[in-house]
Amino acid sequence: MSGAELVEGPRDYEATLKAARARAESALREAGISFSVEEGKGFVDLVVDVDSIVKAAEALKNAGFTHVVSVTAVDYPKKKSIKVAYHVTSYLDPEIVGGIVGLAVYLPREAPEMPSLSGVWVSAEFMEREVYEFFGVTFKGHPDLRPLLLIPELAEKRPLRKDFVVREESIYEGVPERVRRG
Amino acid sequence: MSLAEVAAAIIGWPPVWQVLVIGFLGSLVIAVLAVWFERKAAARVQRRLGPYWASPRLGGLLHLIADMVRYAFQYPIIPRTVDLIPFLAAPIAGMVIALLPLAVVPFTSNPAYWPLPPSAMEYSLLIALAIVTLPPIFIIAAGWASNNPFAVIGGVREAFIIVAYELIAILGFLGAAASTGTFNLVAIVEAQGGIMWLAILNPLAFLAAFIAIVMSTSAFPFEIPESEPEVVAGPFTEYSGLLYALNMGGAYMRRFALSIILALTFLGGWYPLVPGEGLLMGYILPSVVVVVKAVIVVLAISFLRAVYGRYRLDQALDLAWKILLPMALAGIALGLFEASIGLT
Amino acid sequence: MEEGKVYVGNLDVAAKRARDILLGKLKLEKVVDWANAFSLWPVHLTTSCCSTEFAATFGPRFDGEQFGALPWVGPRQTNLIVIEGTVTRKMACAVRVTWEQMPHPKYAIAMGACALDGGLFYNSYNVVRPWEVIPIDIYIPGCPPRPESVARAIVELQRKIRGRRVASSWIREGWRPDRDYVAPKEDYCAWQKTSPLLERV
Amino acid sequence: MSGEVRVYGGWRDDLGLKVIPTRRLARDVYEVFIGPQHPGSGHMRIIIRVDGDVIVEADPDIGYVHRTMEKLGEIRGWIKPIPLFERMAIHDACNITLPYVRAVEKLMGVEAPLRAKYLRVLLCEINRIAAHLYGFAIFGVFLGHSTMYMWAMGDREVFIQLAEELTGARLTHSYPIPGGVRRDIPQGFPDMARRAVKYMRKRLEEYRKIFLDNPVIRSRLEDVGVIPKRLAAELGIVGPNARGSGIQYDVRIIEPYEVYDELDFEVPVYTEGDALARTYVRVEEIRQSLRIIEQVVEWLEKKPREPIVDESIYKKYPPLHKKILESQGRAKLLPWMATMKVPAGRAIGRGETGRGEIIYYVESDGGMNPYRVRIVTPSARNAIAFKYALPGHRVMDLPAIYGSLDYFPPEADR
Amino acid sequence: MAPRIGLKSLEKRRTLIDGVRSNLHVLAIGVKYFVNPRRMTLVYPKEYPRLSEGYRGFIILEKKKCISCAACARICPSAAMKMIRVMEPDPKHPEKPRMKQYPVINYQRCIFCGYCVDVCPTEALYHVNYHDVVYDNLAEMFWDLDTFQKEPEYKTALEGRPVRIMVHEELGLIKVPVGEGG
Repeated sequence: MSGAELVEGPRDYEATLKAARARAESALREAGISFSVEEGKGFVDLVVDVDSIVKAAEALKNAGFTHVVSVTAVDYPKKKSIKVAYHVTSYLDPEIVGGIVGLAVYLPREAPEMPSLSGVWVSAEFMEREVYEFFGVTFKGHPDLRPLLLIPELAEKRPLRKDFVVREESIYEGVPERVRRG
Repeated sequence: MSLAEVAAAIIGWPPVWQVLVIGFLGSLVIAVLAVWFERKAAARVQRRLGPYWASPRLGGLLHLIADMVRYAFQYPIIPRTVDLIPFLAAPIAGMVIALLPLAVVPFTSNPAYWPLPPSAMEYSLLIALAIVTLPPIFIIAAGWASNNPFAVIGGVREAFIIVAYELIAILGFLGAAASTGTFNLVAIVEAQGGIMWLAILNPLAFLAAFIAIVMSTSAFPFEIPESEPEVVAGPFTEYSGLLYALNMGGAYMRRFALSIILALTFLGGWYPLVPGEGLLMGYILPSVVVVVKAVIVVLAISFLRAVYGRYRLDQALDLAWKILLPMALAGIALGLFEASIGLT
Repeated sequence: MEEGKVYVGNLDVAAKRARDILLGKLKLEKVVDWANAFSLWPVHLTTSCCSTEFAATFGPRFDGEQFGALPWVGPRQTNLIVIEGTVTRKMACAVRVTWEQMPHPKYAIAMGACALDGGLFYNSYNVVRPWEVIPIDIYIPGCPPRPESVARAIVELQRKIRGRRVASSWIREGWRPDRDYVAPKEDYCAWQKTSPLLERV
Repeated sequence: MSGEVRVYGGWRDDLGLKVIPTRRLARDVYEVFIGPQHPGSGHMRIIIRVDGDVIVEADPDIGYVHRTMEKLGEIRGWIKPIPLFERMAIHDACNITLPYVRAVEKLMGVEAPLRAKYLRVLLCEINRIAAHLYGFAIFGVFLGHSTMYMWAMGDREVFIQLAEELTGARLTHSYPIPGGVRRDIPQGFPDMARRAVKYMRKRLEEYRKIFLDNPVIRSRLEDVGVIPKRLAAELGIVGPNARGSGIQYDVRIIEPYEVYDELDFEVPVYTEGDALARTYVRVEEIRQSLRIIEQVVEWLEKKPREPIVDESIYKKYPPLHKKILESQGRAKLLPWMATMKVPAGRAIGRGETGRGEIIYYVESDGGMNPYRVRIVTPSARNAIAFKYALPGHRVMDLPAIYGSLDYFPPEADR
Repeated sequence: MAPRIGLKSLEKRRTLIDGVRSNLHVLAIGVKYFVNPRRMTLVYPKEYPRLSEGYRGFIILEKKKCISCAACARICPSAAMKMIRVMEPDPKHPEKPRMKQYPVINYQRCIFCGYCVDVCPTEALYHVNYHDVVYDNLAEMFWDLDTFQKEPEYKTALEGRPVRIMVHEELGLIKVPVGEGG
């Protein structure tokens, strides 16, 4: 991984993303992991099985994806699942630098559990703690799984799940009597 | 002898006069002035106004009085976890002892107004330096008695700093003794005789002594024991109200006392004024000259706040041992050399 | 004896007597109020992002120090809290503890919409209203308020202290006559006592 | 204190992390809670364990300013989250909101007109300078250098003044909207901007003399908090912190957004990785931002005025709105924007804020609200650096490292 | 004309002479400003800044222009703008009062984003260009309909004189006094 002559001028992100996607797909194929692809604008998600995610992560790491930019979890109550996507990219490989590839799994909504990837990517540590407190996903093997941002009582309510409802006030609500009289 | 005469005699006795009037009252005024100058000078360098609205004509000087009154009337909180006696005693003792050096320094060459008998005057520099090293003990005690992590760390830092600056201060002042060949402060002042200030003749020793004063009163860039970003207010974190004001004032009083010694040893003492006979010419005016010189030193130290940051503890120690100590030693050597060729 | 304090001898009685003499006989009330008004030292408590404008208030262009306000480090030496924006559930404990650590007479300014009624975060699950945590003297609208607004708040607070004799009557009575003491409805620090955050592996 | 303390110091030797070797201790370790009400902590708490004067373990305890941005973003429609997300870092407002707007634009399929793009870049760079100056100010006070604090705060006002003239608010501009911006430059703005640029260039020289070359400050920063390149890449730290460690990464180059690929500027990269290098990156970035402002202002002055919102919005404007846009340069909003729907899809929008790369993951199910907005702010990604950069340093290095990382808790906690 | 990466490195560790010189630089620049402070302070409230016309200060309603569309309340991000219904005489049928709704504003929440002003189809809302008004009780910050039509009392203007802030090449920001009514 030579660094010095890395980036010169402005780059074409579409090309970078294409290269990153090709790199990630071939790495997963070489490791013998089956995956499906979900497209997005500006990134791509590779969905794998929860059993093979550690192997897949190691394959991606060896392919040059150095760090996690986001552990993105999305709650789908209709599908009864929570999607956890590790969006990874590289700082050091000139070909794929900045290209965002997601390594995603779907977990059941009841008692979601998956192995922690912070052993593979150190940068995932705090983000996994975040997903743990907001969605209740338990990461097995995480070195320090505690709530990061919330106080424990709130973390127990899993605030970012869709069944934790925060309501907006309507445009007539909350006017004190003095003002309402006009 | 009537009671009034006895009282006048006691007050008029130079050690009492010097500690109580020049020392306590004078340094109280000077502490207020120095804090005000520190804030105003920093404000000037920082392109702003500084304290203003309490007394626009006086440049906000009354804000300092307001601060003192507010401290005096604020409810003093004494946490249950502190060690009570040292917690209360440390700031008071620290302040009193900070002023004690003034009981032994002469403000005039007229023997009638010396605080010590002429035989003891021979060692006045040594005695003053010996007392000067005491007050930091009480800062450490204050920190330790507070029983607060930040206070303890602050106290330990103070302890480290003492080790560094004490030697340099003493060696720096000894540079003056080496130049003049005496420990008698009067003789040292007389040897400078007007224009030949030791600060010019022996700049190495002067610089070492000056920086040691800066270090010992934890002024910038050596404000390490009270370094806010890590240890809040350092040893004084738990102090509130009047006790905190005493602590703050104590540092300025120590700076003032040390500056007087510096003014005597390096800045020509009461010269250009030649003390004559009588109370006014023989004592009061010379001491005013010395105090003015000391105030200038205090203000110069205050000014450093505006331009410097803080050294790290180990860097300050590094500087002290690796640069200032050799410099102070070189100052002594220079002094001996100057004395040998008869320059002083 | 009040929790958390230790008195030497009957310091309490002595203090009361001194108070009576100084404020009662010598009529130092005006001086005390004046001193409090021109020596409002805000404690360093950055609850949220209004701290950027608070910092600008004490920057050279608006220079809060011209009113005698000097941002200071520890709560023990200060007498003003400026709630700089949102107070979250996690921070509420720190706000309350800081307030209690300050010696009275002490004052509070709530800065910004978040500190008044939550502002943008009015329906957030993690936000508390600061006036439920500590008693507030002056409210500044805005998100964030301009530095002039903070300066205006300091000026108004000075007038309030001098006009209504807040400081001297507080010192004489031992509590604040013109305002009810706000005791928080819930214990904002409860989570710390049971928190796994403090349990180390 | 009992039990064995985990020592973070040495266990990442493979990443090239150089630390003072620490003993494994059962006792004699002092636990200090720094924050949240602490002059050196800002709005967070760092729990450090100290062996003598050396930090053996640091545990950043963040979340004191967690204001549930991600949840509120899910219930407020598409345009209201712009002021909401702005509150993460109000002194860097345009940089923070622009990537969200761009993600929404990607989903909606609209694009801002060229003039609006230049205006966005203009405000972004003004904000970047203001954010860096704010960082300097805080850094100065951390190192006990109050003059640096005051100077940087004062000079920041110059750029806040510019932003205020442009947008009508000191900090919270809420400037970009999907498909354009809200205001055009007022009369006389280009000259004002040029004067500010000239002024700032001179001031940077004085900063160098009093702060960067100040022997006290220099000795506090040199070889302190070294994050080697390899470690920086592993931790995924961003912005000037990464570029101070030799990572050649800037979103403005990796994924040039708006008009950054047409402007002439340099992205400074230092290889030392210590606190001083990170500081120098910021100084250089201020210089480059000044260059960008000059170029953008020249372009805006030369080119004739055109609508600053997308065609699809502009053609729905009633005559009154068009008149206001022409006479006052103020782009009105349309009532349907409060309740607009955005086609289903997922997009990532990102941009380079003053502190580094910010990423918005926006998912729409075709409704009136975003289905999910995931925000990864630069400070949130830099938070982990505390854990690795602090151990092995002295307690007095804590503010130096904290300040050099330019960490802003409200941004990290969202 | 393109952005590019510029690799740089720091100057080397200084010698003793450099140390002395930079110390002198520091002191010199300190003394320079001490002698000639070049203050930028606004002596508030003796002087107060006259903000530009476009400044987004307090929001005021011109009731005549209001068409009761509620767009302002709907777009308000912090739900500070509320609608109230009032009975008022109908100009067409003076005998029959009609029900009409008007916005009121809650300055406990208002964030001064100006969305309401920008969304108003008839320009019935406008900003005043000042902001430094404070309150000592919460209730009066919820403006009723009458207060909403009056500009708030601007105490500062009674106490001081306005200055205009200009950007200056040498001094950064300068204050230029504004003439009466200017």
